[in-house]
Amino acid sequence: MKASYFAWVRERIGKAGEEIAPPDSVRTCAELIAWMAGRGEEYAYAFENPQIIRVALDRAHARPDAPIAGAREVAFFPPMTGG
Amino acid sequence: MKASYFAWVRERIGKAGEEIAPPDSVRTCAELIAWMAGRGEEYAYAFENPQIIRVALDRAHARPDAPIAGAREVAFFPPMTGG
Amino acid sequence: MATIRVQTADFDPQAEAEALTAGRRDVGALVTFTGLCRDEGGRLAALELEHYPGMAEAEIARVVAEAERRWPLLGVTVIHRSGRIAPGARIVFVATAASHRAPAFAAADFLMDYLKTRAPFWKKEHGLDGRAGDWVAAKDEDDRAARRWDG
Amino acid sequence: MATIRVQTADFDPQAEAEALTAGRRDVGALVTFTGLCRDEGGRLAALELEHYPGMAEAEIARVVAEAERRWPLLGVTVIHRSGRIAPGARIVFVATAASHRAPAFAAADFLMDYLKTRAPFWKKEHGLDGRAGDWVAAKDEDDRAARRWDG
Repeated sequence: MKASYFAWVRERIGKAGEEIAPPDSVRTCAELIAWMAGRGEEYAYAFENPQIIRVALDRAHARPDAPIAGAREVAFFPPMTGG
Repeated sequence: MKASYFAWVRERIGKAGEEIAPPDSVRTCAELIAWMAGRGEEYAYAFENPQIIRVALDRAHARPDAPIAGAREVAFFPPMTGG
Repeated sequence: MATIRVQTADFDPQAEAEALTAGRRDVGALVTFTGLCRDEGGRLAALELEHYPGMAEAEIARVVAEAERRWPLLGVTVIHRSGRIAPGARIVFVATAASHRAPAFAAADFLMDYLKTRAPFWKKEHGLDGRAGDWVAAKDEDDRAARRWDG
Repeated sequence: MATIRVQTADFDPQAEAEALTAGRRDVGALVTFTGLCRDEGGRLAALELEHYPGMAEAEIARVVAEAERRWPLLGVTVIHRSGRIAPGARIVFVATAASHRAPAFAAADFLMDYLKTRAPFWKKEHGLDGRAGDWVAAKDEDDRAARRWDG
């Protein structure tokens, strides 16, 4: 699936996005964050505070317990500060 | 004192304003309305429903029990419908 | 600081709004309200707005002062037209500038509620049949709206 | 019916507002909100607004649809800029048109609260010292403001 990063999540990881392939055991957004945090030092830094990371699946907000099955695009970002 | 009339109060009385000289026994806005209603047929019509008539003394809203002593200008009008 | 005008002429909302922000870098929120004349389903040819000259400006100034007492505002403009106004035309304009959005929204909402029930203006309807119609009756809902801001 | 745009360019609030009322005689109330870049007491050189293309427009559309479900609106416009924005410049614009003032005010207020907490935009501060500063932290008060509209 396609992963996109925004704001300081993007800056900490050092890239705007990439293809990721989580194993089938990763079922929810919260589990996906935990898996992402284990992908290396920059990911551990970006996801060090998992409860403030927001996730969008196919461009819609998703709760931590939302299943990721079937999503083609996932995005990780901090709480929004627009407006 | 100078009296001014607005909206349908003006139309019922048939003039925009005039000089009035209430007796000293008329002390409050409510008493002034009652006195005005006794000045003739058109006044009785304009003030037939005294509780909906609003009074301003010297261009500021005044309650029914406000004293009229010292006011140079009094205005009578229906509830406002601007905005 | 506040701009208050009662006039028969139309006004330019954008020019009025920009006057509140021009040259400033501390305004974060600008709210405007424009009240327009509806044709009431095609029934109305015009509204005629009568006002009490002198008191109208004074009462609007009192309402604006109350808004400035309640919220930290950086600017306020209130313009109210009088005379004959055609459907689609502007009647009233309120603009509030503040650092943040909450006071700007609250103050504009408050100003409109208070102007409705306190500023000495009266609307008369002129129908398409050419006859001068009735004076618009004050609405209970306007009184209720104004009471939202009590204590 | 709704106009939704995310763009780097500035916009013309008056043209956007008039597009909601042009040729209509049923709009009685037009509320606009303009969010501007503050210089934070002279500290800021600019704000940089990052957004999630595609999702930003989609999420604004969901928020607008929710406003239209809650209030009888005759028109809605939301414009949000992205990129570098200087102090004093416009960032965001919301306009709501309705027959009466209460829904126009409520919907504009609601839209701003929801955009703040749901639309995928992030602000980074650039200081006058030339360094890129911190990402603006989300405010608890914005979450509280958005929760005002719950149930």
